[in-house]
Amino acid sequence: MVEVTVDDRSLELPVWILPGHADGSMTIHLGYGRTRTGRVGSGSGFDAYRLRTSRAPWHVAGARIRKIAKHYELASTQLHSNIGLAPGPNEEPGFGVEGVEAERRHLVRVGTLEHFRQEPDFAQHMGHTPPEGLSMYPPWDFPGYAWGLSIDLGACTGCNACVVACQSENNIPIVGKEMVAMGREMHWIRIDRYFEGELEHPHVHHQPVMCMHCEQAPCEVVCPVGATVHSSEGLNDMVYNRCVGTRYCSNNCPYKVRRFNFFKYNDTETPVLELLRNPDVTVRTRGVMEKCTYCVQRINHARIEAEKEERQIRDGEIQTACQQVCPTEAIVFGDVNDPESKVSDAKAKPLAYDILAELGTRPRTSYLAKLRNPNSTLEES
Amino acid sequence: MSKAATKPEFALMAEFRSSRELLHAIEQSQAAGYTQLEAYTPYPIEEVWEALGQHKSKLPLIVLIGGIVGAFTGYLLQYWVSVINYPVNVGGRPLHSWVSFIPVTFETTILFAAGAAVLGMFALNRLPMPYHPVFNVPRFALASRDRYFLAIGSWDPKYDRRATEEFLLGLDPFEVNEVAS
Amino acid sequence: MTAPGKPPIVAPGHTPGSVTDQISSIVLTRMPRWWWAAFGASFALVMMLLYALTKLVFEGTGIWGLNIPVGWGFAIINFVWWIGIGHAGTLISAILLLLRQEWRTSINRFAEAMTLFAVACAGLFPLIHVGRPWLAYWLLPYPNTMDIWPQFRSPLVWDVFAVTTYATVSLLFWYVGLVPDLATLRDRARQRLAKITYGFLSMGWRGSATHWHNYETAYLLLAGLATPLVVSVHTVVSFDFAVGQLPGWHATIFPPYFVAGAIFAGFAMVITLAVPLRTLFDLKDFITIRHLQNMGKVMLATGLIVAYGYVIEIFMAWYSGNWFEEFMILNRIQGPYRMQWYALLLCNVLAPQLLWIKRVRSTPALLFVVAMFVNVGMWLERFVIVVTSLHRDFLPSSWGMYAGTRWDWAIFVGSIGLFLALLFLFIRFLPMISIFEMRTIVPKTQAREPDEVSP
Amino acid sequence: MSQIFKPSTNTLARVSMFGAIFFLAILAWVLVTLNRSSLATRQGIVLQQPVPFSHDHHVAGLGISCLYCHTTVEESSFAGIPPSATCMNCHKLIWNESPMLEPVRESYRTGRPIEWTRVHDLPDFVYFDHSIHVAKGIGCASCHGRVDQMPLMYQAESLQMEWCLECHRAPEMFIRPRTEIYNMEWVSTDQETEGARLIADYRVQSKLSCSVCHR
Amino acid sequence: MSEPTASTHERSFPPPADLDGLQSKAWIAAGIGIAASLAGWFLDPTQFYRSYLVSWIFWLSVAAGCLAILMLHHLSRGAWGLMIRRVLEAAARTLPFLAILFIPIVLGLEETYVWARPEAAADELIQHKAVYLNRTAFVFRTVVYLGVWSFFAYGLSRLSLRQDRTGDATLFRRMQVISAPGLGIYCLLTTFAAVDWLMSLDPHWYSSLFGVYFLGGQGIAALAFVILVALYLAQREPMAGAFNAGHFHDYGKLLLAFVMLWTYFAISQLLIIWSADLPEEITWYLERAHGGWKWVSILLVLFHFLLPFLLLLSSDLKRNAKALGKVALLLLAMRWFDVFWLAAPSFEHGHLSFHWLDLATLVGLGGIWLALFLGQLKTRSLVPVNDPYLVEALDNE
Repeated sequence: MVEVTVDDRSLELPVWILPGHADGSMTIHLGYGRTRTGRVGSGSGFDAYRLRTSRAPWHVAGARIRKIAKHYELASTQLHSNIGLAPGPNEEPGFGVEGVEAERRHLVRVGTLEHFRQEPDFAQHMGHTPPEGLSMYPPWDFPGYAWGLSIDLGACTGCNACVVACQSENNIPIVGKEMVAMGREMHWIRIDRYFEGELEHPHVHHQPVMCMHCEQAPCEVVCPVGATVHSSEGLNDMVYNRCVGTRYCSNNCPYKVRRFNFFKYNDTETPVLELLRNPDVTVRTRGVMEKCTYCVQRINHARIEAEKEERQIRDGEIQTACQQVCPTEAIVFGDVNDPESKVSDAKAKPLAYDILAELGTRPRTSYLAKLRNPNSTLEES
Repeated sequence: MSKAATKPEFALMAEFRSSRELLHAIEQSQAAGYTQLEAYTPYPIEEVWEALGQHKSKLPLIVLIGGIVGAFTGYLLQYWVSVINYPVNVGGRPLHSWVSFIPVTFETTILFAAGAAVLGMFALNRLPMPYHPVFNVPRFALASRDRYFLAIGSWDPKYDRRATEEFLLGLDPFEVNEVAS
Repeated sequence: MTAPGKPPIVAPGHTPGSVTDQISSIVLTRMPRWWWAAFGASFALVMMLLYALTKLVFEGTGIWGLNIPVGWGFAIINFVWWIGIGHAGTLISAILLLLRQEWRTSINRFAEAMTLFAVACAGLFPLIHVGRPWLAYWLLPYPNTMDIWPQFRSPLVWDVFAVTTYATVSLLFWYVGLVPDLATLRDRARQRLAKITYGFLSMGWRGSATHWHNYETAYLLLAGLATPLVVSVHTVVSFDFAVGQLPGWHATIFPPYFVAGAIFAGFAMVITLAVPLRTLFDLKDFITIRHLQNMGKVMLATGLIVAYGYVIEIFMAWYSGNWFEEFMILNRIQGPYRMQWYALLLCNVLAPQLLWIKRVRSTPALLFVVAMFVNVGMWLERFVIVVTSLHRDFLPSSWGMYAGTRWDWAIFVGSIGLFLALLFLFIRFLPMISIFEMRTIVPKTQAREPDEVSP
Repeated sequence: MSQIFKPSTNTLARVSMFGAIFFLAILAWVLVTLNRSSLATRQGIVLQQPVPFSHDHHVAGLGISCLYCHTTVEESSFAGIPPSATCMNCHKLIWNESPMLEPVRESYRTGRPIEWTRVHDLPDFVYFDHSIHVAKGIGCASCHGRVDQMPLMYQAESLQMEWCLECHRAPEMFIRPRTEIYNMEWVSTDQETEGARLIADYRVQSKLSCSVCHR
Repeated sequence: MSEPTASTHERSFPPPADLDGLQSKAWIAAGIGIAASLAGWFLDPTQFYRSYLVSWIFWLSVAAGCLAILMLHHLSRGAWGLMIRRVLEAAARTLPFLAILFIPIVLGLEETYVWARPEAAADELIQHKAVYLNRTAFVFRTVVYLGVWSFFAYGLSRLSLRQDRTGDATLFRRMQVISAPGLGIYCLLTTFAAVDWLMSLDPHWYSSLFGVYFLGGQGIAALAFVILVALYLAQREPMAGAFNAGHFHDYGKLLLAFVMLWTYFAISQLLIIWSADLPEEITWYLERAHGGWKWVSILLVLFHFLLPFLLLLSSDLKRNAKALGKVALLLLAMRWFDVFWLAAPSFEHGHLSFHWLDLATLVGLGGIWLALFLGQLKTRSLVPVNDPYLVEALDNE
């Protein structure tokens, strides 16, 4: 921990060093360290209001910083702060390899505009994509709707709105710091952050990852009770009430997007909390697996409405919660069987790629590679 | 163990000290025309049941049938469940995933066959039978230690209480006992 | 019969009568004082296990150290470890019977009992490791009002079939083997309750020629069925891992390599138990140095197959040219769990090489030490397979670390207590060496005729 | 050794073995039956209500349509329980002094809804939508039974998953013309051919995917 | 530690005279086969090299499998192996000659192995493996495999012969001591041999079970061959009186065990790859599951597993030497189909085709090999007369 002193005011704070943060500056978040906000809010974080004055509400100059002999535990869903970068020289062998590995596995694909002009489908050649239809199994038909989703990495700013939207739409429990520190966060959608380039001024890439709804889902095969199976529209259904909680599906999920209720996280006793929840989504109990459903409640609702009117669901009629809130419209959801749909359009772009396609899982969620158009003079300076 | 003398005895039983003596006694008894023989030994001796004319057990056939029934039960159960009753797309695998059905089929085959072996063995041996007249002979306890017994059933057409006892005594047994029924 | 230079499988001077009396007397007389102490200690561990299980059922799987990349931990490690240990019993009994290896006789009974108790311990873990144990019966195919069935493509369902079949067949095999001995105890027991109990359990066994004939056929057939069954059980356990896509789990070598590992671990456990028991119950006449030597050899052979598995795994990871596979091996060697991997190599590969030396194979204490190494090593092997593979898989953003909590340890140690407690009860109430089979081999191994027995 | 058991033990041993098998069979049968009995499903059990409302009297006797009270059944997933005001439309005028109806009047006065005891209660993880079923030609009576013959309401069917699947697997056996949805007495003369035709006409997609009901 | 009793010396087991005739026939077959193969080489060298590889691996499996069974026999000290030990030894001693017969494969390396071709340089994955898959290393390793196997074959043979002469009872212990590491080394080398000769035909594919699968097949090949030789010998003096139903029962049981083992490996590999459906692994199976290859796969299931398995369950059949011989013949034929099935789909990546060169090379190599084998068999007594277990072995029931 450090002690930050501004004039005669000082505050003890933990630090988290991020690549690319401007030299000689620090960012302190306001809004924490409150004492009377109830069960969740009280006593979490540090009260930075003590450092600011009405004269300079957003910037304070002349702060001094001193290391103090105290420790504070931070919990993060992404412990590997240096993804995309080589391990530091002082790191233990075997640690800090996440960065190298993430790069080698071509999870997030980035190119320059120039590169794109020369080779528009460069992203599709970065990893190893097996030929279409290569499988030991006869193909399954999805004659009606076939839901799919596309995420434009170029548009994503990593704002986390999708994470919050998903959380409130789908009754996802808030598990607290201890659980997050143990690696038990419950978010159905997470944002993987990658740094590229030098530690001093890296490029930052964000990649939202949720259930890929693989057509050949490795998770489904291993479930002994059939609690996760495919719907006729290609959704990877998760049936909470059938789940006995073997966690086998999560082990076998290459994207690690499944979340498990290790304890009874949802408070079902407090009556007022009932109003907090979305009535269209089951509140999960202890010992069951959960994950992104492509907001199946919205799909079902739209389908019922369309059926009553005896028409097809219109493109854009269904918006997933994450899509709905995305300020940059990076997320597009729709019927991939419909060649006119926006999502089909996105998936047909040369920038479209699947992550871990070499596993033959055939994900329904795909990405659009990020394009940068660097100004060479600025880059060099 | 003197039971009411009114009841006819079950058998006469001679006790021997070695398996060789027992085998010899079996041969002699058969030569003398006795057919209702049963031998008791402390451990399995192939020559003894061969001498008594038991060659092939029915058990292998029973086990084979058990195994076949098990295999069909296992496979058909899986087929019915996965293809007929509630066909679901599981990870893009075909409904009739015969490759995945091999392990369970194998296990049910073994389970049924082993069950058939054990139940068949008890049935063929007419067990359980906690009461049996031979236990009336106090020295029969040694049949589970180191003594060999030969019994001639009283329902043998050649059986005669006197003559048979004489005959058995002539085989140089350790002792001859009457088995009360 | 006896080849030159081999120690006998029964000490000289024994007759069918003497083996009958000596072995049955263990059951029919009072237990020594140490038995009570040992049973008491293991019973205390069982109580600890029950406490930990209660806590688990009331609070949830979260009391363990599991998290999202590492969804399986101690429970599955222990499951595989225990079921592996179980394998030696059936194998000693069944395969050695088929191969007509008579030295099996004095160790098969208690090895089979060990199998049953190990399977009981193993069976506990899949049941409790699920998030909602009270619904675990959904893995069984039974007609229900939901009209839903188990998903037969899942290795966990295969496991249910494999483990229940294994438990059932092992129990039947063990019981069938016991019937003539139960009759022996019925004939020797003095207390009325004991007589009735053993009489009831022996079903009226008389030892008639007809009985023996069907019995021998049944026993041989059971052995013939049990042998592929044993192989299939650990094969199915290996499928739990191998049918997935996870590097470190998905390897075609897993089935034979797991089976060999299971036999390896099982024989180590038999030695761990046999060495002290033969001293404590004065059974050196029946469990001779020859037995220990042979078990040492089996351990060496299976240990070499396990080592072969390691070598092929590493070679294929490189040869495949698949970076996920290569990284998995590199992570074992250099990653945060490398110490476990090195320890595993020490225990499973290096330590058993001592068994090439005859002195080691013939010295019970040394053999015991090697067996302990293997017990630990095989547990570590499962730890490496389960945890090291899971904690760093495809997406580096989801990597994590895993460590067992005290509840993980309490349940693991408690299961050892359960195993020992069952074993001590077995020793108390049932003959730990097959009496009738000893009667069978004594005339063959002894030059004397059984005639010389005094009445 | 001497004889431990009496000769009769042999019979006893065999009888007890077959007895055990018989016992297990009986046990299995009992469990299966109990699981489907009204003890588990509440099927056929008349529940106590704050006001002894008779569907028999209102539907069969007075000929009030289902829709008069359950107004949202065609638009919403819930059919809707009528507010006390609906009752008071008539009961302002008739039976307006009846002590039996005092809870209704009180509710109307205070605006506190009557706390009816729920008769058809699906588990919380099941999402059933009335509107789509009504729209695709499933009559009220198909699931709720002859409500017009129920003096007091009870659950006519088991509502177990296998019961739902019965129809979802073969909707042609249960579908009826849209005109007959609210007709309690409607019986088809030729369900199979008529059903198949209606399935095509109404573009019925009977979904068996899990997420249709569980989400 | 008893000296061999006089009774073992009473009988001697010289090889029957008509082995010579058989050997001549083998040479004739070899001549015809080789001549046809040479003609084929002129017409279609590529096909020749491919057919030759399959035939060579087939006959090598028999010889090397015999070495493995021999070591297994020494290791288990079982009486079962004594009656066939000389057959096993004679087959194992042909291994150096098989090394010479490997030369054509080296010459045609580019025709058979994709990685040996110049265009492999463009393939990233093959480049990754180039340290391992290159001409020099490949030949070097094959020399090592055959050299080490030959070393064990001749070492054990020599001790066995010395036992005949001196009757030294400690020799069997020495053979056992050699066989223990020998079998381990054998398994490890065979695994790599299987990777080199067969798996690398499709250099993109890999399976860590492959070596074990190949080992299982070798066991079947060797046992089937030994049963046929034993059947032949049992019809002639001096072995006519020595072999009895009990011996064949034992060989039948072993054969059954190996058939089950082979099936076990085959199913395990298929099930694991089928369930995971990883694109890089399934291509190998897809090639073998479509077109004509599908029928070869089914043929293997039916006649390499199902029929022999069911037949061998019967103990009556196993005790009947002639019936067992028929099953052995079937299995030996299926061994060729298995090797063919492992190798040939990787050559053409397409439809199934048999070529007359497959047969010609099989007969040519087979003739040579059989003649060499018979030549080796003739040189010694057909039974190790001074083995301490011989009495037990002779009256095995």
